[in-house]
Amino acid sequence: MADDDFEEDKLSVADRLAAEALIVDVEGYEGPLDLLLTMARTQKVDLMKVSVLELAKQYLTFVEKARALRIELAADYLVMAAWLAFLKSRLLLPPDPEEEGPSGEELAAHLAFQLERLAAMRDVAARLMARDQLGRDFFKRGITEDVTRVRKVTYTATLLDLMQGYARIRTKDEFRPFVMDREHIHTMEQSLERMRKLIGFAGKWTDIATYLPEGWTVDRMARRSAHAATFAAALQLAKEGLVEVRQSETYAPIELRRKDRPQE
Amino acid sequence: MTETPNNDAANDDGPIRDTLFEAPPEAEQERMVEAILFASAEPVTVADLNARMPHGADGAAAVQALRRRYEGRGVNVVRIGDAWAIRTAPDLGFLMQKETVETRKLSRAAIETLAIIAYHQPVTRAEIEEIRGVSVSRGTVDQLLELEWIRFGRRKMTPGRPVTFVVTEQFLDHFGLEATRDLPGLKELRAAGLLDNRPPPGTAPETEEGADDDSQSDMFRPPLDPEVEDESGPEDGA
Amino acid sequence: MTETPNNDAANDDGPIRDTLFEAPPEAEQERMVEAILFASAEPVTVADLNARMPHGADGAAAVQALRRRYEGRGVNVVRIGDAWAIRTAPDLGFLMQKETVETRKLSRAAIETLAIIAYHQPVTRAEIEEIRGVSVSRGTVDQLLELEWIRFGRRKMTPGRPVTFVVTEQFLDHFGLEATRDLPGLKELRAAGLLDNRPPPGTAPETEEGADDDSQSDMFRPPLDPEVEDESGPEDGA
Repeated sequence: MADDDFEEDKLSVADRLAAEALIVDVEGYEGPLDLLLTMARTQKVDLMKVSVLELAKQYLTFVEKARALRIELAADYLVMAAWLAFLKSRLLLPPDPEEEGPSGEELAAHLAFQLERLAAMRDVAARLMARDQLGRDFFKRGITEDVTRVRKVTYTATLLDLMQGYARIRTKDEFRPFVMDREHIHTMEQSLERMRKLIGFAGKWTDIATYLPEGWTVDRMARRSAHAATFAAALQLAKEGLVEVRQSETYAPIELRRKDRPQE
Repeated sequence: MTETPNNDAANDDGPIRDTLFEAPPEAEQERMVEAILFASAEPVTVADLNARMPHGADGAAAVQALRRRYEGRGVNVVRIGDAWAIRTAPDLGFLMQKETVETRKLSRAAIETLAIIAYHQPVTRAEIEEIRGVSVSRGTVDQLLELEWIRFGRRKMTPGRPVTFVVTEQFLDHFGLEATRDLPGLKELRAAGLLDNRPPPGTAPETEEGADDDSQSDMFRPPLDPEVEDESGPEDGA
Repeated sequence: MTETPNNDAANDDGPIRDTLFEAPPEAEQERMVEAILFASAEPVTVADLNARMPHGADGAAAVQALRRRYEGRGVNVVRIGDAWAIRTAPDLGFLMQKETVETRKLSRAAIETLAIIAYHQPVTRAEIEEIRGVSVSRGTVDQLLELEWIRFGRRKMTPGRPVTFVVTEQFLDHFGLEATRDLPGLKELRAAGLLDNRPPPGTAPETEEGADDDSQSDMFRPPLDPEVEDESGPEDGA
């Protein structure tokens, strides 16, 4: 950037003053592109027609000034300065056919595009923010009504469930011919009848098992139904206020006792 | 407040200035009340309306006009104490409910009952109990009836003429069957690995308890729930 | 009692008279949509309307009728993306000091970033930085995400598969936009080529020549679910 000194005198006084003003609030710029955009605006031309060469010079002057004033510039600004110095040399020197890469004009055109795009985004951002806004210019409903959720349950099953269910039952019965026998089933009515007669004698706690009907051990059906019927009957009697039922802990024997009348 | 596109109100640029010294036209006052009632989180009194509307506006008259305008609409202007609010029309309250359908698996008891009906139809309740080895709760049958997967068939010509159950068209539909005879038979179930190889009942009574725990729990379910209570054993048998 | 004589606003007050005495199904559907939209602070999609109205109702038609009915009123029916809401007329904002929500003032960086996302969406952080010429601070993006004005879009099919940002329905709602295509100045910007993704000369052409077609098509696509990120857009073909 040693070539700045011969450019400087080409800048107008106004430009120099502008550059100094820029330096003062360098903090206020959102990066080098923002700064360049501000500088480009001093050219007072359509951004598409901005002189990128002029801009590059202006920016480099700015960086020099900042350095002279011992203002520390962020790395971004210095990178941009280096790039602009390169661009400037490309623009000033006749193109070297040996050299690869884009021409100075292409680079300059891209920079102009970037500036114009940034300016455009600034503009639409302002227009966006100037729109009517919810909660400021227009409003939503103040009293809302919550939608109450009503839960409806539907049940479903698959054919496989059905087949498995049936298979499960048939597995149980598999080795038994399918007969309609109820011979060994004990009903609650039977148990109730038996127990109504027996319960009068149960002044002390007695295991419910003692009330099981005769023959309850003959087979599985009898065992189960006898247990169920006896238990259900015991509960029925308790409900009627004829017996008390207790169980000291889980799986402990269930015990029954005649319920004494209040005065006793 | 620059772009107010489709606002065909009388005055665009600064209703405040225009209306400060003279009351806005009645229609405009009605619009104002409409907006205020809409946006307020609470019912608004007429005094509040007047305080918020431009000087000279008659909130009471405007709210009455608005009330008439909303008569019969989906929302109404209603008086709550001495304040006003916009509320959903009473007859549309049902819209404020959202039905969420929850799908649950049918219980094992229901599936088994259904399976028995499908395979053995027409079948009586006693027969179902016979096959399952446990009594069938009324709830289970009701559920299947409600799902319209089973219905009552004709009565059996046996003593007591018990009703029978058969499966419905909906059942066939749901399970993608043309007829119940399309249900796989026992042999096919076995081939499909669906029939467990379990020891026959009675040979190993101890392990069997655990294996059949569902029927057991069914049997010993305390008669708390009403369904089981009136299910007074197999007295209704054939 | 149906006529509202003191209503000399621009709009006709005919519809009310029409619907009060006869209640054809459409009028009833309009009432329903009216009730639903009034009850909700947030926009309601047509799909939601249909789900909540009785079977066979046409929410889309009813909402259009309702929109016409509320033209010029104190509250309006507005479209936001795929959804509909009732909002107070913008010219009546001055009445609502009480309801005004103080929003945190957005920084210049946040405003610009928001605009870039809205006009260039879907856009990566690198692209935002390229446009602004500075790095985008995390706080800026976080603030916009927190406001729910932007969200993550699908990943770009370029090396590194960077995430993109798009604006949300809340953004549209906040700025009273029906869709991103209604953004102010969008057409002019596009015509001027300022929304093109023009890589700096000399850089390897990026794999996103289609980028601006893409952003265009995306603009018309409602910014709905974030999961669609691996749906192949035009840019992956390039």
